[in-house]
Amino acid sequence: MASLAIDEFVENQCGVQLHELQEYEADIPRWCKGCGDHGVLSILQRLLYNEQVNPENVVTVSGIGCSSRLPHYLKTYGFHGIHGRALPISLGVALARPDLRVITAMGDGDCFSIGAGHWVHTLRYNPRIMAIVMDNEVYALTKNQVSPTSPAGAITNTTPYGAYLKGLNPLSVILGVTNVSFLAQSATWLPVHLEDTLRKAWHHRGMAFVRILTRCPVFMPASFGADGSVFPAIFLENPEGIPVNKGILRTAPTEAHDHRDLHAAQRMALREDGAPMGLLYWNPDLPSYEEVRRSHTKELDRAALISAMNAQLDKYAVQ
Amino acid sequence: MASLAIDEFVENQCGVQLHELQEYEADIPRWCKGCGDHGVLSILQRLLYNEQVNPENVVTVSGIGCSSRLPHYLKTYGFHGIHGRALPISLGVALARPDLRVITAMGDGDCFSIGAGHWVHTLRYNPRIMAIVMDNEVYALTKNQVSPTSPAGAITNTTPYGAYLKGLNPLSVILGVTNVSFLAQSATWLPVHLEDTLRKAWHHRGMAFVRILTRCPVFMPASFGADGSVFPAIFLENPEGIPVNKGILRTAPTEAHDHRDLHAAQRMALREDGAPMGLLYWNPDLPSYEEVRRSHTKELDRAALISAMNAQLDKYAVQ
Amino acid sequence: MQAKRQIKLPEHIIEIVSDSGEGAQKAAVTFAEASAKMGNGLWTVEVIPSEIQPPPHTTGATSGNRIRLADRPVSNAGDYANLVVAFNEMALLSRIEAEVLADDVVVLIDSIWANHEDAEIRKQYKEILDGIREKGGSVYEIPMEEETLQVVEDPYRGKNMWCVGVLAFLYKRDMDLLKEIVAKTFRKKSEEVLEQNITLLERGYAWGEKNLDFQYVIDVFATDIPQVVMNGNTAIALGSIAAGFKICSMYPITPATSASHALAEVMEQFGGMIHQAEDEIAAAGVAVGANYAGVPTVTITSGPGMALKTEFQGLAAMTETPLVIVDVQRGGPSTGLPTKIEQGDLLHALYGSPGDSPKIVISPSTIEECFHIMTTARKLAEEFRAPVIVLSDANLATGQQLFNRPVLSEDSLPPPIDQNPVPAGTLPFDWDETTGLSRRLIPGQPGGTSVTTGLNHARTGKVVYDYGSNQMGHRMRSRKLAALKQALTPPRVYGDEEGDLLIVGWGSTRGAIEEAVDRARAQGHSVSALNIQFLHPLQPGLKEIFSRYRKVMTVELNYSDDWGDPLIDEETRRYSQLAIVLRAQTLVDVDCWSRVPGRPFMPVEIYRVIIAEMAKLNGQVRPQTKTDTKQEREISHGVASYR
Amino acid sequence: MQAKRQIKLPEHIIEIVSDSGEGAQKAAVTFAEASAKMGNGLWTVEVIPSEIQPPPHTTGATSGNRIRLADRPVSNAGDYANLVVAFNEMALLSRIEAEVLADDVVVLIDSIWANHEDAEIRKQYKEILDGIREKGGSVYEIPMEEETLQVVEDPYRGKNMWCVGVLAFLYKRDMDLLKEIVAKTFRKKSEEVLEQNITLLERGYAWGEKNLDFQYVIDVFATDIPQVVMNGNTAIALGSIAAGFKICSMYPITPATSASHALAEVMEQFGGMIHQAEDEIAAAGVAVGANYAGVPTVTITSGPGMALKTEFQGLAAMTETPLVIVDVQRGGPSTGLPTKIEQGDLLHALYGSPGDSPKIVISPSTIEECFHIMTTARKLAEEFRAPVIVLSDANLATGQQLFNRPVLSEDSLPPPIDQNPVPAGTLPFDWDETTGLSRRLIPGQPGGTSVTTGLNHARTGKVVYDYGSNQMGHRMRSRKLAALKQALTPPRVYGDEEGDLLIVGWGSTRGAIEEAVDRARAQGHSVSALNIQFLHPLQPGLKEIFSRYRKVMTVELNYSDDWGDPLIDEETRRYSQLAIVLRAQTLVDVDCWSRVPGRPFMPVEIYRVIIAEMAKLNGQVRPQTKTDTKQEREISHGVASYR
Ligand SMILES: Cc1ncc(C[n+]2csc(CCOP(=O)(O)OP(=O)(O)O)c2C)c(N)n1
Ligand SMILES: Cc1ncc(C[n+]2csc(CCOP(=O)(O)OP(=O)(O)O)c2C)c(N)n1
Ligand code: SF4
Ligand code: SF4
Ligand SMILES: [Mg+2]
Ligand SMILES: [Mg+2]
Repeated sequence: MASLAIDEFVENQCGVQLHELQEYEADIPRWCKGCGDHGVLSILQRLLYNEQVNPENVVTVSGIGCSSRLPHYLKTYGFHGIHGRALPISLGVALARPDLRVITAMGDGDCFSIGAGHWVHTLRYNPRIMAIVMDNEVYALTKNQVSPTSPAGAITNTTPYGAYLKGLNPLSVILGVTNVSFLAQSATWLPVHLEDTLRKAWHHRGMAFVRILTRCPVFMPASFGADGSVFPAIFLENPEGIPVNKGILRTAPTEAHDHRDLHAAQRMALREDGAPMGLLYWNPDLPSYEEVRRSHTKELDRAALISAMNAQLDKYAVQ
Repeated sequence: MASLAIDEFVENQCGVQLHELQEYEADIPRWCKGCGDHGVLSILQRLLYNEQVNPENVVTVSGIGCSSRLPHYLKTYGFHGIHGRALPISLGVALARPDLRVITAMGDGDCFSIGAGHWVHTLRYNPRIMAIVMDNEVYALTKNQVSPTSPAGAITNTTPYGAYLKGLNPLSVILGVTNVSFLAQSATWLPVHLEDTLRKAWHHRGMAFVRILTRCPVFMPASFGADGSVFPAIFLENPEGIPVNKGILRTAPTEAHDHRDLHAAQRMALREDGAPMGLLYWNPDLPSYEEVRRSHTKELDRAALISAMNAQLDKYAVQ
Repeated sequence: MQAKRQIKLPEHIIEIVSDSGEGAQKAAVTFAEASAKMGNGLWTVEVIPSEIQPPPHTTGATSGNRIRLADRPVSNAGDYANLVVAFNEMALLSRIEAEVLADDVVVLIDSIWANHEDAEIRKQYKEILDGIREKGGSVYEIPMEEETLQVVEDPYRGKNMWCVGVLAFLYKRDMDLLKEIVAKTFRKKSEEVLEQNITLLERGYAWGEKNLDFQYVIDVFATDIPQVVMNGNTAIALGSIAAGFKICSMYPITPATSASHALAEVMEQFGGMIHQAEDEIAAAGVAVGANYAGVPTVTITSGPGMALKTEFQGLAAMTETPLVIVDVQRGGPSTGLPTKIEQGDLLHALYGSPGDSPKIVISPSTIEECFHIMTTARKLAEEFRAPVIVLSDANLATGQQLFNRPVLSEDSLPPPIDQNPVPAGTLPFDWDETTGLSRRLIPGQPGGTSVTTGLNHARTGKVVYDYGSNQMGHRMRSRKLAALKQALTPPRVYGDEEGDLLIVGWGSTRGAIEEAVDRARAQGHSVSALNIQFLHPLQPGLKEIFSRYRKVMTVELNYSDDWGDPLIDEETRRYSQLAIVLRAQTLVDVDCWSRVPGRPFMPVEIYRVIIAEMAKLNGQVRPQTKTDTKQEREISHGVASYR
Repeated sequence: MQAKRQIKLPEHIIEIVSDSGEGAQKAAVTFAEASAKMGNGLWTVEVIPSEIQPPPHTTGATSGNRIRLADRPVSNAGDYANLVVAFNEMALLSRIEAEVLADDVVVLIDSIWANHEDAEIRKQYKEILDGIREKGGSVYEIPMEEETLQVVEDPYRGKNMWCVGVLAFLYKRDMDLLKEIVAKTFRKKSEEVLEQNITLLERGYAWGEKNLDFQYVIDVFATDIPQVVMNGNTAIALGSIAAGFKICSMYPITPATSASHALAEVMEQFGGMIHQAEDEIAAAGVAVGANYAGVPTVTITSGPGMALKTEFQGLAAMTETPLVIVDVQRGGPSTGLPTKIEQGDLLHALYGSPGDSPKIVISPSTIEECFHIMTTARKLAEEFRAPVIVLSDANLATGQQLFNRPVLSEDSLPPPIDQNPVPAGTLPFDWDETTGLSRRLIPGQPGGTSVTTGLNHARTGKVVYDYGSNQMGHRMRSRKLAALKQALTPPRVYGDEEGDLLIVGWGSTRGAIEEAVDRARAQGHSVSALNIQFLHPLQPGLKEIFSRYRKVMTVELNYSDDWGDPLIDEETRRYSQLAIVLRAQTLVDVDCWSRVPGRPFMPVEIYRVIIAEMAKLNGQVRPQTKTDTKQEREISHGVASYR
């Protein structure tokens, strides 16, 4: 009947319901003017919109920090956890619900300092989460303390005479971890490059780790060059990688890079003449932790559960 | 006077008091027969004896595990801490008392799993401690659970159907950490090589990290080859490094290695055809954390402290 | 063959002890399983050496089991052992030193040591046995090693089964049943090993038949209800599966880990998994994430691990995320006595998290309850959106007990993950003003996107900073406990509803306390017992119950200062943990007697406390309520032997 | 110029509020410093916005300070503000909404908004000011921006000093002194900036002189004792140095971090250092290691950080390692209200660690005590070989107060590290049987090699597993608290030694409680106050003190259920934290009134509680003890505005 056909038509068309950009917007972001976190948020929103992801099927997990406020502003299911523990919480969500997608938003202190143990181990587990660190090289929310990534000499409230150590290079740590499967780097002042990077990460099979160089104009205005355009960067080029889009860094060099070669990636990570921008390492074949674990589990319905349970009890039965 | 001269003679000779080997022996070790930890202990005792170290000026810190029992058996000042936290405790000792020497004894679970965050960060601080991990690829004290370094497929009580992941390579993680200054690997079934390795570590200026492959015949008898002699190893050769002394592994290959080249070290760490034995990486020039920190501090006597304190109070004085 | 003297007993306590690695534990487990299957009441408890492989032939090396066998169900490991099978005299000595043997104990010991080449060993062997005999015990020197060597080359791998054979004769066990069990035990070993063990079993039996002139008769008791026998950690594991937990995220720690081992064996077959995390913080984090995502997840740990989960307990309370944590308590503080029992984590469970983090805290008192409590815990966590802490302990963990086979039904399983659409704008914390309860929104649920945060938040889930909302959030989280408490019933008094003395306990001490009370009551004392399962919120009606006794005191396996100790008086005394809680709640002058012996209480120890207290209540001079074990005497007299 | 009306006052509460970033805090600090130096009693407290840079011209953006100025020393921030300098009407509104302004408040506000181009702003400006006037307040619209623009281009960088000028006129401040302070404040800025600020100050003064017809006169008080003024975190920092701490190992967390900032500034000059660790666990671990090695080391944190230090607290207790932890409490549970005050960590401090981990817990009640308590803490930690927890809070942390300048002497410094030889075999835990005290051996000490472990150990330090030694170790660690308690004196009652009502508090609420008690006593009520500084062990004599009052109750900044709330009765009520401790200790029916407002109590709120309680005690019908702030009304009526 005609009416049925129409119903069917509507269902077919609207089943693929179009999500509007504003569907990804929650509260008005409360970051400072000029804070790099704004850029990360809006690009994430654009990414989810462009990918037409149902926000109800995304869980955004974070720790504590300015950057970790992101779940309040990105309209998905959000879990704003405790400092340093975003990755275990994310892993829990991923293990429990492979039907959902997980975004983990962290700051440099959150992930690399207090969260360092989880950072190393979650990389090794390789769950399917998109983990982003908004690295502003400072503890911002707590008002200006040194971070592992703060450069040597950085003046902060806990290093008023300058940071004592060379900043930690998170890229080289990550590439030292067995089972790492995806590492990319971008910056908030390269919006197109950042969106391309996050898209690549979004489609990765396991844990996609993206370090995002992010300005904190309030507490670390000096980081990444006062004017972004002089920031020393090296764009990584590979047909399978992230399109080289230098934006404001037009004078930065481009280098061919084989992101499937871990040695090459490790060498690139250690470069001191510029920050590598793009895909440092990618192993698209490594199964995610959920895949590995779920390949061993048997799904039972409720009745079958009860009888399997009874079979277990039989082992302990008397008589 | 003659008598005075004799006194002086005695003092001169006995001032450099000779420490006997048994001065480094405390309780009878309570490890299983055949446990690799015995070897580590006796070589440490030999090292301290050969170096004629005053045991009263050594603090041996450990976490929790079979291996962490070591301070009970090595006669120094011993601090048997809590699981995973041996490195922060050691750092505290090192920062407080640069006049003492610190040995940190850990297990693979202790250091690489629960202690992972401290592991990464203490490497970066680079305090002068000799950190050894007795890596038996298993949680032994708690009776046979999987460790990060357990090989894939390892049958343990928490992985009765086989470990799910490839074992973590601690060497590559360590070499990814900014400021790492010393990494070596040896094995308990290579006593001479192990002693040479520990001696090199002992004389290092900052944090000397030594991974010691250690057999747990009770829970992980399969690791490192049932008979040590077939264990695939690669001996690292360098005039400045650890003398190649293959012991039971006589057929193992030797390779020249430039332990001053981080890239080379990282490549070596990733080798899958054999475990690199010897000095992987060494930067003898990096100052220790205590050196760095103490170069900024001013020593005051008690009276000067009081007046400096008063000067501080002046800043807050009324009138 | 002459007829054997038949000694009829209501119960017997047997210990089988050897050097670690000689298999006494396996012997005991085999014997116990057969006894359970025959229908005896039973409680077994492990004797665990302190190290993995301590030096052999030392007291520290003693490993084995205690089996309490009875003609009725039993609830604890009992008092002094009546019969000991010792593989060597040092193992025997360790039990003498622990003061756990009856004066008239029957000792079966390997005769090989009598003629050992080492004169020192011969001497100490003789001395130890003489000591037993002097006190009134009897000793049977039996050729364990000699006989075993007839069957196997390595006596360390056979003595144990030969001894089971002897015991099978002594206690008239069903040999077919035993053989079945042995076959199951050695199913993964070679045919040869199995056959050897069966032979040893048979030869042991035959030896007993030939050489011993008596047999014990302990009736079995009839029940129509099918029974199971297992230890508490297995019960927690199977109970977790029955409760519908899908994930157990954990980090190894004694004595909790064996529960995870049991889960690791089977959980994948139930569509679940265990995840061994990098540490306890991560284990808790994974559990919070998975529970938030709608999948029931439990985390199992012990003292030091609890310490590390403190922050996540607070997050779960604040975000109202269901989170079940099992704490199999061990000896503290710090690393303490890792393999031994204590009830030292009650106050941590109640008050460990900074700020006001209301939690539900419950404690099983039997192995049967270990099974069922997991369903209770899951349901409470989900209904009240709160952390639930289950306080088990090392005694329940390793003790074995018979109990009614659980009848499984889908009721215990959680409903499927709620993915029903909700109207847009549905509030994630839509508190009922009276009860504080609210419906949880679960990721994936259409219409429910919202943020969950550990910061102070309004009903919308959004962060707010004002006075009113902070007070409101606190109020709602706290109110849930009031709502739960109103749904609870007062605990049932064991014994008379009123009287002179009420002994209050919690957790695994229940069996020993009730048995001690039974004995004292049999002697005419007016004493009752109370076990409290809901520790936070406390079950209601306690003050009223307490008011019916002249004196109320707790008996706990944790530390309190003793009356009469130097400097200790009403001002300075630090009470045991439940006593503190009860005093604050009821304002009744709840006294306490508590110890940290690293082993379960024997009923007789509690009995002595009761008698002393009754004497005091009746105005008799008997001020000390201490048991008079050797250790206690040493402590009071400052003897240096334990220095 | 006409003579100004001189208004003589015993005290005045001034608030200066602006958008975050406009410099109200700097204005207030400048004004307060001048006042302190002139000799007024003083308390300042920060008004902190919730975010780093909240949207301007909103109530959430309000930043500033409250200054309570008096003719005598003051101990708290007082009640309602008497005068507000508001840079815009939203900043004013935020204070109206917080219900912290007096009805007859005097408002000085920038007149620029009256004629703002945005009609909405003009309207709300008018409405807000009308509201003030209606209630009885007076408003002075003053040309802040207009005047400032005469000197600088960017009014956001100048209004504040102009306002200080106006206040200087109003409160008759010493302009030379102010100029000195301004010069010090801007010493790192350019000469031009400094000059502009001096000019603004002068112009503000001149404007006041020309346009205002009154001045406030608040007498200064004479004291021969030199005074200092600082906030509590600075006091903790300087106190730590005076106490001889050489290392502060910490991890940043609000509101504790500013103490570490203060230490970072100066500690290296004292031969010490701060070490920012990778997390709080490591910070505690470094402190344990350094203290073990003989160097006094403190770790400073707040709630979530305390949670993470739980395990190390237990290790310190078990190994008897001195360990001072400062907990600057903030709003909980979990991340809670990070910048706001609460007293929610008391029970965690007492009972947070699994097992029995006796700790010493003390709390400063004034900023002066923040300084001196660090020496007490270090000495206690070393003498009693125990963890010492110092519970400060966000109110003390950021509040400023005048106090007697500490007189420094070497007494407060620790003795040099003990490196004297000891006889071989000296025991590392040579407990005195009565007190539990023992001499610590310190690495490097000849003859002292020994092992320190978190496992149960004997006097030798060696691991032991038996009943006796475990009981003994527990006993000795606990006994130390009894020994300490016997050395303590009962707390001093504030007010009459007996009477109707005793208000018990701890920590920073002291000033407000005592002031409330003063007022009630002035009205003839028989009420006294008690502040407890030693919370574990509790100071002695409490039961006796309590017995002298008809009713005892605590007033605390933490959560308790309220009488009269749904489901809440004697059974279900959860008490505030100190009340729980006192009830268990004394068995007195200690009631409580507590709130989690995220700000200090105003004396008047406590006063109202007292009056209500007195009415109840006197049989008058006044059942509710709630203050009647808007938020409270909302909560009781379930109004949805904070949803
Ligand atoms: C357990 C714990 N420790 C410390 C804090 C305090 N804290 C909050 S955020 C933060 C660090 C912020 O730095 P980062 O992670 O780099 O985030 P950013 O603010 O720079 O985005 C700290 C130390 C906390 N909330 N919880
Ligand atoms: C906080 C905490 N978690 C867990 C444990 C239990 N535990 C003790 S040792 C250990 C791991 C032992 O493995 P490893 O470090 O490799 O040492 P090994 O025994 O193999 O030498 C664990 C999990 C503990 N004591 N404390
Ligand atoms: S303080 Fe820095 S990181 Fe935080 S919101 Fe402002 S600009 Fe961003
Ligand atoms: S269990 Fe393994 S690691 Fe532990 S003592 Fe025995 S052999 Fe060594
Ligand atoms: Mg940051
Ligand atoms: Mg190991």
